[in-house]
Amino acid sequence: MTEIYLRLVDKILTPIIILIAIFLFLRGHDLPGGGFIAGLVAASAIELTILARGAEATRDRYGPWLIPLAGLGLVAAATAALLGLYGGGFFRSIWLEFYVFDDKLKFGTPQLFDLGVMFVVIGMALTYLLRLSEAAEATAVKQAALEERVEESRL
Amino acid sequence: MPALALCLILLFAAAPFFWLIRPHRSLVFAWLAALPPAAVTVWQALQLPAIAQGNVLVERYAWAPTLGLEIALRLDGLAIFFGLIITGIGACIAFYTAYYFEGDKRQGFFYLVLYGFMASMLGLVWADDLLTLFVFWEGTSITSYLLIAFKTDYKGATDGARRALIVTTAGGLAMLAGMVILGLHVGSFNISEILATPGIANAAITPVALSLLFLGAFTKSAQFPFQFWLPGAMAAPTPASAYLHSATMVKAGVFLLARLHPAFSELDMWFWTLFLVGGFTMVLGGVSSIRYTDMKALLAYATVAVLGTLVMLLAFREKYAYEAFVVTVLAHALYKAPLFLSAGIVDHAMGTRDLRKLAGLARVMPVVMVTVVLAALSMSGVIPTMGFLAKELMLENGYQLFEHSEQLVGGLMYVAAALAALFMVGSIITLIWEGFFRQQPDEEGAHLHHAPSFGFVAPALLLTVLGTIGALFISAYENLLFAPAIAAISGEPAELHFKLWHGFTPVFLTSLGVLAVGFVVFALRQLLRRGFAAVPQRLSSLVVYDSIVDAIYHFAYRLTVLIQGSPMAPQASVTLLAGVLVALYAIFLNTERTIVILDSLEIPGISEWLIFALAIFGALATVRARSRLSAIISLGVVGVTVTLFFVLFGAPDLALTQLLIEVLSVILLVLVFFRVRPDPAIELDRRRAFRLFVAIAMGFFGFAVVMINHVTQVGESISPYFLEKSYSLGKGTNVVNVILVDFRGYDTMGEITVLGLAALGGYALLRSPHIQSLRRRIDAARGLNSQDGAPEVSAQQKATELGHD
Amino acid sequence: MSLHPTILSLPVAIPLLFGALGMLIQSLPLARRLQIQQTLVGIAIGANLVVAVILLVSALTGGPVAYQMGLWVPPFGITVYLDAMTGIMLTMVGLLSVLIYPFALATIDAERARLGFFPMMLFLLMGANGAFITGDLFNLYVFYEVLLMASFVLLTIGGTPSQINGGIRYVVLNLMGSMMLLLGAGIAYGTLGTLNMAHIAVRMADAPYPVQAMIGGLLLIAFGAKAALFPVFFWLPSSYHTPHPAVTALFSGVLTKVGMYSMFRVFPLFFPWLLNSWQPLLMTIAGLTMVIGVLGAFAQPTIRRLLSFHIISQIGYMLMGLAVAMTPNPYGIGFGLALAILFLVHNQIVKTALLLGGGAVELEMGTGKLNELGGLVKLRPVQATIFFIAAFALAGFPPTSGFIGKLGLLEVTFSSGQWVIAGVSVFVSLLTTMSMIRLWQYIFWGKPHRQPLTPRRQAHSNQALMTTAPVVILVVLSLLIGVVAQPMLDVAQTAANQAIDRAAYVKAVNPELTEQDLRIAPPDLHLSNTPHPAQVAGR
Amino acid sequence: MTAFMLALLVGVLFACGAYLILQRGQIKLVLGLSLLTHAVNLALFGTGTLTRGAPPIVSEETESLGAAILFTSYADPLPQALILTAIVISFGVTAFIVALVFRRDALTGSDLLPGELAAVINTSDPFAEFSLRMKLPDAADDYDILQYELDEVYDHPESEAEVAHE
Repeated sequence: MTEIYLRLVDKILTPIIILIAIFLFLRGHDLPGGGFIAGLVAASAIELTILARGAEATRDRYGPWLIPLAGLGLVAAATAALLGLYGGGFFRSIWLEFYVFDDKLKFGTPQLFDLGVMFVVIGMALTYLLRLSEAAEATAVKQAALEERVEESRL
Repeated sequence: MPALALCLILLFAAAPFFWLIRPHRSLVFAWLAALPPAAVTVWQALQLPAIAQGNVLVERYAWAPTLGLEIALRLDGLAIFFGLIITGIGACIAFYTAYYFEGDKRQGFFYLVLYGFMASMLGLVWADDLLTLFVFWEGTSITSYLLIAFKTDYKGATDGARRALIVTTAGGLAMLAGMVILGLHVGSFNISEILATPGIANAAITPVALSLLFLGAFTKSAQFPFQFWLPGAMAAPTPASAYLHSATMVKAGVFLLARLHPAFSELDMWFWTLFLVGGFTMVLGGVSSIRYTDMKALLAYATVAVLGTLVMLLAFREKYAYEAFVVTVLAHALYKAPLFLSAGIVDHAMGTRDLRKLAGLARVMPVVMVTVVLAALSMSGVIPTMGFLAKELMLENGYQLFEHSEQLVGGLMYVAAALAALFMVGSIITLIWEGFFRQQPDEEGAHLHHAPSFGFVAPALLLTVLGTIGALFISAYENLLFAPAIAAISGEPAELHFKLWHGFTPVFLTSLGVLAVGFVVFALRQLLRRGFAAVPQRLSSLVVYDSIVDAIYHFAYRLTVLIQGSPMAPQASVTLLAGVLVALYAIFLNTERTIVILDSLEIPGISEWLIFALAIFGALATVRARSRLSAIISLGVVGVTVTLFFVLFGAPDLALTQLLIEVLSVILLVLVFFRVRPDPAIELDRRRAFRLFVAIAMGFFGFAVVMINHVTQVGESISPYFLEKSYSLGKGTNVVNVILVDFRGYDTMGEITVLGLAALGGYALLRSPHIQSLRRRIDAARGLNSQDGAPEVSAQQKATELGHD
Repeated sequence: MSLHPTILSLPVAIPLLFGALGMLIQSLPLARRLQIQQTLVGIAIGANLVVAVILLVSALTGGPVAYQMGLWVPPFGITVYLDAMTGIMLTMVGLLSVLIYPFALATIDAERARLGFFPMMLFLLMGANGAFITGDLFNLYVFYEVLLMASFVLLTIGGTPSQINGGIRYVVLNLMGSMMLLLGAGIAYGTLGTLNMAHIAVRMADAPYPVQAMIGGLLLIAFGAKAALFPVFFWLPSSYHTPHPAVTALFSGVLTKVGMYSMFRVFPLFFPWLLNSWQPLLMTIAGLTMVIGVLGAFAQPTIRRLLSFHIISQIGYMLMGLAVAMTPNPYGIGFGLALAILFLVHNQIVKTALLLGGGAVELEMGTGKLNELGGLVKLRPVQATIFFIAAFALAGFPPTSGFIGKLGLLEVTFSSGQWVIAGVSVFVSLLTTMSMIRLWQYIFWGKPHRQPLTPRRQAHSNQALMTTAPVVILVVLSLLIGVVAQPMLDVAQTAANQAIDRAAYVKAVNPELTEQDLRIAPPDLHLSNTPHPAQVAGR
Repeated sequence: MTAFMLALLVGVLFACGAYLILQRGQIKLVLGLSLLTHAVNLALFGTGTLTRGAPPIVSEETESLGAAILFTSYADPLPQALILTAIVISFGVTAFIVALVFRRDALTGSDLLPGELAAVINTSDPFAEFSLRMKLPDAADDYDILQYELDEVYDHPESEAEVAHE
């Protein structure tokens, strides 16, 4: 039964948390937040999925894409740094500013870089969470017996 | 014209040439092989008249001038004297080798190394620079190593090669240190300049430098107590033994001493060291030679005796000593090489060179017999050979000293020389009698494989004949060949008039007496051999050497077990304690011991007190935790309080990150901690006191690290710049984030690379195929698998194990 | 030669970009992925070498150059700094990676390749390059972590028990070292208020002795732990023999050398006077490192374990050179550092050659245990010849690079009056020879105990070429350095002169940082018996 | 005063971390490393000026105030950035160590650290105690899977004989 509740929670909460992550990411340059925090929050959201649906199902969904995601993050970061060459130097930030309905919007290479940070953090954290949860699931039954045996042998 | 360099290059280039053409046995090839050294010999011979008039050829080639390293060559009387022996005998050996190795596939390799050696040896005696000399010296060591171990799968050969190399390298390195000390003192490594430096003999560094140089010379020339490597080196193929270990390489040490003689021979240290070491070696080698039944071992000890003689002669600054030295060098080269070569022929023909198995060789190989007998005459000093002249001169030196001033030294030398000589006479007679003339061997005899061809014997015969009749015509070339060499050794011009026949002087009578007693020694040989066999082995320097090496190995082994065989905890504590030491040093040893708290003295509020207390409680609880769950919880408490701390001190980004990471860490720890099996042995808690000590020290370290920031501040922080420019230049108001992605984005790039790598690493570690099956193996080993009703391996699991993506 | 300073970002950018691309395609089908990854790595290490050579030439001819990441004004942004010493290290590491790459291609197993071995090589390169070129103390820490993380993964990739065993020790002990580095950087910020190395150099003279000692000591521990100095070398012999031979070779050429390079960089720049006042300490460490390393090598039963201990022993020589770098001697201030650099280069070449050669033997025979090997000189004459030369180059026989290094260090230590350490180094040289002979005789002489795993026919294939050719090139290089010694010495001397020229460093980074004349000694009582830094600047 | 207390706290964390690391077993190692990480981060935090309450989030107008004034009213941002970097890096390293521990457990079924079993068996080990060695026969049966670790032990009779033979 708990699993059903968990799935329900997962269905609702995961998208919300991911939205929060995006929100934290976007405001990061001006207020607390940013790529690291957003990435960690997003990873927690998917951890919820792992808890609800089991590691195997989650792995089938996300598993193969985690290392490429981390790679993509690194590529994005490197690209942001290289784009700076257009502005005169490696890692030089370039900003585009324009106004939509009096609101100043700005996009810059630091944000692309921050996005890369977020991807890498997600990829890394999830790689560990998935792999370890999976292994935990696979031998759950044996584990109980094992603990018991160990307890015995201690005495 | 760079003639000297060209000669060396010719020989060096010949090495790969003869290796590549993969020679086979033919008379043509033998001549071809002898050609390069013969050419160099002829060239040197042509230079003799000019050298005799006092000219020298000097060539210098820069190598690394900053280090004073250059190839400086100088052809003077001493150099050409040794050079002629090297290339002359080298030509004979090269000729002989073609016969010795007939049909052997590795003949080419032998020639490669042989020529390499020849060139190095020639460079050594031509060197006019200590470092040049060292370079060629090491060249002879390596080539000799390869030659001794020519039979690479024969343990005796490889062991002998290793000992020879280690002993000579040890000496060589000591010599290098001596050279550097000497060269730095003089300001140049050039030998001529060093010898010409006034007062060099009395410089403060000279005793040290000279001792180190002596070590080099004595090891290379097999002086006591380093003589043991030379008999071991007899595992080399005979051409190599004949060439390296009797005629040339072992004389390198003697040559070095002769080179240094002009500058340092006035020192008492020089005299006594050389006199005692050389004299003792002479007697030891001579007496030992009777003991051996292996022809090459017997000859090797006789060689040791001659080397000792040469070193002893260099102790003196007397006319007769110089004359004896040069004549002995030549005579020895001319009789010992043929003896070795003959031993090689016998070995080749009979399959053994053990005297106990040999007899009556005179019938099957008469030419060899003639060669050996002639060489033996020279070795025993029978008139009119060159050996006779050498021995006469040496005894004359002792006699003159005894007559005039130094009775003790002269007498000692006289007696020692006679003693060594009579034993050598005895052993060479033994060799000839047992090998060639008696009818029955002691043990089951060896049989003739095939009689040696004349070309095989010819080089030995040629050298012997030269050594025998050379003395008769000595007046023809004495001032051409010997006088310049003596001039180089003594530092003064020399004029020679050798005479073979002096009449019945005491010296001549002694010579006769030695011969006569030599026959007595021969007659008593079995008794002497038994006597030697009774001498305890542990006194021999070979055994001493081996036990030193063994001791080094055992010490190394124990030490390594001690430092590397331990668990990680002591090793980690070393790093930690090093940090503690730094803190101690910085804080207590070098300050006025005042602590100024720059921080304002405001009393922390209740929240700070709470946070600090909670954090300390959490940390202690983690240490004291009885179960893993409580440990994780306590650790979480520490993490959360750190987060609160960040909140309190204006670091919201940090606080958020710390909190999220804390959550993820706890999940990871839980996932792993409940999988890892506890260990029975882990309950045994050890070394509590040591751990407590390290812990308290580390506590002090942490305290010091933080406090030092508040004791001193040297410059303005760069931090305000970021606060100021964050918005205008970084387009963001969250300064921390702007620093992370812009001001110090390069750091962050490295940081996410670490994360990416961690991802790849975790991926590799946790998904490698066998992890599940290994787990099952362990469980099976512990009897946990079957009765627990563990589910059968599912297809899914199998796929995981096979590494399916 | 003048070049646009932006090129200074390439040694990090190239491996990062290509490595990231390699990770990006990790979900492609195996064969295709490997093909692309190998191509990417090949391009990247080739380009990296080209860039490194350009940088080296430019530094040698044009002097030091600094570049600001993001064009921020130093000391606020992160500086990267190039001088001849940096150029030498970049070139050497680039060269080694180019040579080790074909070896890895030929011998790496499918499992390791599948798990991302090739991109990881690039990240190792990136970490090393970043650590070489950085001019910021905290950034140095970050790149050390990149380097370490890449090495952690390379060490454990494949996951065999011995790898994991060695890996844990390696990770934990290195972590301790990193911690010290991080704390050192923290104290530098806390007391000096800056992280930029040029700026630290300027302010260090004003810092009280405790601060100097604390920063210096922590950095010594941190770099010593990376460089495997006594007594913090334990991680090296426990781990180097466990991974694939190509990885061991790469490690020996890169990891410990980064630690040593950092010492060469930081000590003459921050506190040259400490090299003199701490000389007894440094000499003791150097001597013990040499002796214990070489004695450790005696006790080892396998090829790579033995060679690992030799790495430690040789590090001692480099420290010895650094320790006399600021001592007045007839060759001039800084000559010790020049020789230490030369020795480092020699060691990279020869040690890599030996490890590749020994690794090839291990792979071919299926074991590295000395008493199970033997007689290879007949089976593999070419390999034997190369190994022989390399072994004697390590032992310092002429005319190899080892001889030049050994002789030079001997001269400079003797002429600096350090007779004890010079004597120790000669003795260790002898022990090295003994141990290399032992190795050589066990592997190549004696009777063969077993047959190679690969038949002779296959051994002559393309694979044999790819495993042997790099070793041949390395050995030829060692001989070349030995024979053409003077130009090499000149290059090393230039590098050392640039490295000890603190004023030039600060000027290259930002002339405005110079708050006082860098040649003035810090007014500190404890330094009274050290030579005047006017000599130290030595021009 | 706060700095003093922070220093004390860092000291306690260092001490606890070191104590844990020096104990047996991988679990305690991981715990100890986590504590050390906290200690180092706090020590880094102590290198800046400790200002209570004002996060370094500036507004668009503050620039005109000048750096000196800003520095007194906001928390020091640079150490925060450094610590953030350090935290994330140590998270990566810790995760990797956790994976290593996991894999080692899978391979050996033991919580013992490398060399510790060897230490039990290796009689010349300075850290092994007599009582532990006595337990060896029981323990050894359980550890046949750890044979490879015995290969790591230097003190083999064979290998010593081999060395002596040399």
